[in-house]
Amino acid sequence: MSKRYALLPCNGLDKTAGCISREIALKVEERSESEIICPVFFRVAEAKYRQSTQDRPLVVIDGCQTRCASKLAAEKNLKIAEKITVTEEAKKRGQQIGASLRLGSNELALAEAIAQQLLAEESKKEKEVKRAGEEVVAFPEKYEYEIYTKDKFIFRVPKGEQFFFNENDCWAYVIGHRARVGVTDFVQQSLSDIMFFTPPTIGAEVEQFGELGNIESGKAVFEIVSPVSGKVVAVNDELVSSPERINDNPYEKGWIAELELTNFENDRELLLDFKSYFNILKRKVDSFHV
Amino acid sequence: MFSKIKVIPCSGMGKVYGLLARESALRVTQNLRPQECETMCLAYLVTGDQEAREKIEGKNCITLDGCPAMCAAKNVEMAGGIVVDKMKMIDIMKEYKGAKPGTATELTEEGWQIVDEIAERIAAKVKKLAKEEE
Amino acid sequence: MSEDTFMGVPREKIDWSPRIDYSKCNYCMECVKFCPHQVFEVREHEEKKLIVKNPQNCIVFCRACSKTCGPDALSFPDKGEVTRKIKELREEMK
Amino acid sequence: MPEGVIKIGVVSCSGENCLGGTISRLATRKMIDEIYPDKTVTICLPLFLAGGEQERMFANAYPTITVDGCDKLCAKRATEKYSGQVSDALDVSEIIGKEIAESPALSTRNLTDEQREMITKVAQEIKTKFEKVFTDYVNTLIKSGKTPASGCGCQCGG
Repeated sequence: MSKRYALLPCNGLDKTAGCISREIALKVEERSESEIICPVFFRVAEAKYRQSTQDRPLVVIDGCQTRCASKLAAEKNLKIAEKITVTEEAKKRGQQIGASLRLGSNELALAEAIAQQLLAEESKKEKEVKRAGEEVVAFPEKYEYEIYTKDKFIFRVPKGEQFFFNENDCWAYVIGHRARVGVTDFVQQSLSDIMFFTPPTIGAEVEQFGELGNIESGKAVFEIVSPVSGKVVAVNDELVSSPERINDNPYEKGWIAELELTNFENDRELLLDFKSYFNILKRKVDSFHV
Repeated sequence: MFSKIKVIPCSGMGKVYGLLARESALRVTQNLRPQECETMCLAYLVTGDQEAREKIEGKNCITLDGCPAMCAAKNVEMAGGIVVDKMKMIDIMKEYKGAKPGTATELTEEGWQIVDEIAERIAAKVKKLAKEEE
Repeated sequence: MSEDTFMGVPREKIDWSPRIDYSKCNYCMECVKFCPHQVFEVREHEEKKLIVKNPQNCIVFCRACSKTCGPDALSFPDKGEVTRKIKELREEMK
Repeated sequence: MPEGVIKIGVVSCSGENCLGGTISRLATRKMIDEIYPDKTVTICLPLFLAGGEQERMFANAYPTITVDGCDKLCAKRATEKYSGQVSDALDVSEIIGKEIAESPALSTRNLTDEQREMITKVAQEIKTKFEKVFTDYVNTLIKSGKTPASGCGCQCGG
């Protein structure tokens, strides 16, 4: 089956990694029915790409951590299906990126490897999504909370034996082999109005304390630290266009992702129950100046 | 008879986004389009006074809200104003990623520049609405 | 205090803080402005104008500053390794 | 409320109608940013209607001082109508004069030195009211047998 992606490379012309992002997009485009979105033209003429971004899964290719392409996608409320950061891919593969803006053989090989990965990936991902759909686990829509307040700020912590927390203020609600994961009120209150949500990739394997995307406000970026290890099987897509749901309630409509657990018995050792986390939260709140 | 379009910002006491809303409103109503629009005090609408309601009932309004609480849009609707456009500063700020506009008390240079740009956008909307009403 | 221990382990025993790659750092100081925990320090008059002054202040598993780094000069230890280390330390303390 | 910390609410009008409002807002901010940052808390007035139960409880949770720019007294009236009794209220037009207060609202970009002085003066008036409300509140707490704030209230343990 031929792939049909909408490819959004950062096309960073002043950095080698940016030049690689463009090279990857070219390679994928040549060998599939994908379409490249020019980030520069996209800014001035959004309509040209509307069809393409609506019909096809969007692959965002960032050169470096500045993540210009991801930011552009978030700004335009586009749903990201897959995200690649060249510097991270290089690190994963143990490859160095040279300083010259003209790509050498190393850089071209890296681009080739990443392009091949993208070309091979879609079918695998489709399978994941299907599998995720088959095993629907119903998470509750409402939880009970214990409340701690400071000034006019209210910090809720959900009660119940199925809730687990880490010291990075993220929670997991576990049903069987599935967990729903999110951030706590402490994160949401300290960030204030959340403006951007970068989701984790569906199908990605995450270690305990690995990254599950990030959220960002005018104040700061927060990396979502997964309390559990597992495979990402669902993402709360609504948050891409309405990240304020995390501010409204980070446990109910503001959940982040769902994981199929791979080693929960092991993960548990380093997790906190409601009572222990509530104590930690109180301490954090008391020493926190808004 | 043509009545001026109301450009109503939220109270914006708590966050910089509110101050951006207020300053943008002042800029449009006092400098850019004073003939076609005017502002109105949201606090007065909140009191529920008959006189305040009369000023706004059935009038075209553009509301400027700082945060997702949408105080201006909600209160103007409750008072009977017609909200033709709800602008949300926090959404606009997504286009200025990483910008440091200042605090609820004071804007930075960058903040003022954003105010000017937002005010231009509002002015364009006011111009269009005023034309339609004529 | 929560600052002194992480997951029940003394914070100073956990090796988690940013590493600066000085061949890439352009001293834009975005990380300094960003981090609220005074992990970094600016040294105006020295060759290395930026150092990791208080590694203990860094929140374990937080890598947020590296996301503000345009030249990608900040890196962190491997999370898996650190997790294993924390587990070991917890064992020892039992 | 965490034990040991007493906060007083200071609520300003929106201040879009006149200069008095501009000054009311800025004096309130001065109180919150500079004069008593650890002992004050504020809320946007329209949240009494646009927000939820949490916001409407404001004047019950904190002894509240309202600050109004003109004699319409929107902040005072709206707070009492939707939230609760206010402990004290201030009308900026009584301090800077009705005529000046009712001149057009200003952008903070165009404030004159003279207007900045008015802000300082109004902030001082709020401060005076604040101190009285604060003391009265502490005394009521003592009378009702509750322990009021101990130490400096800055959570340093002092």
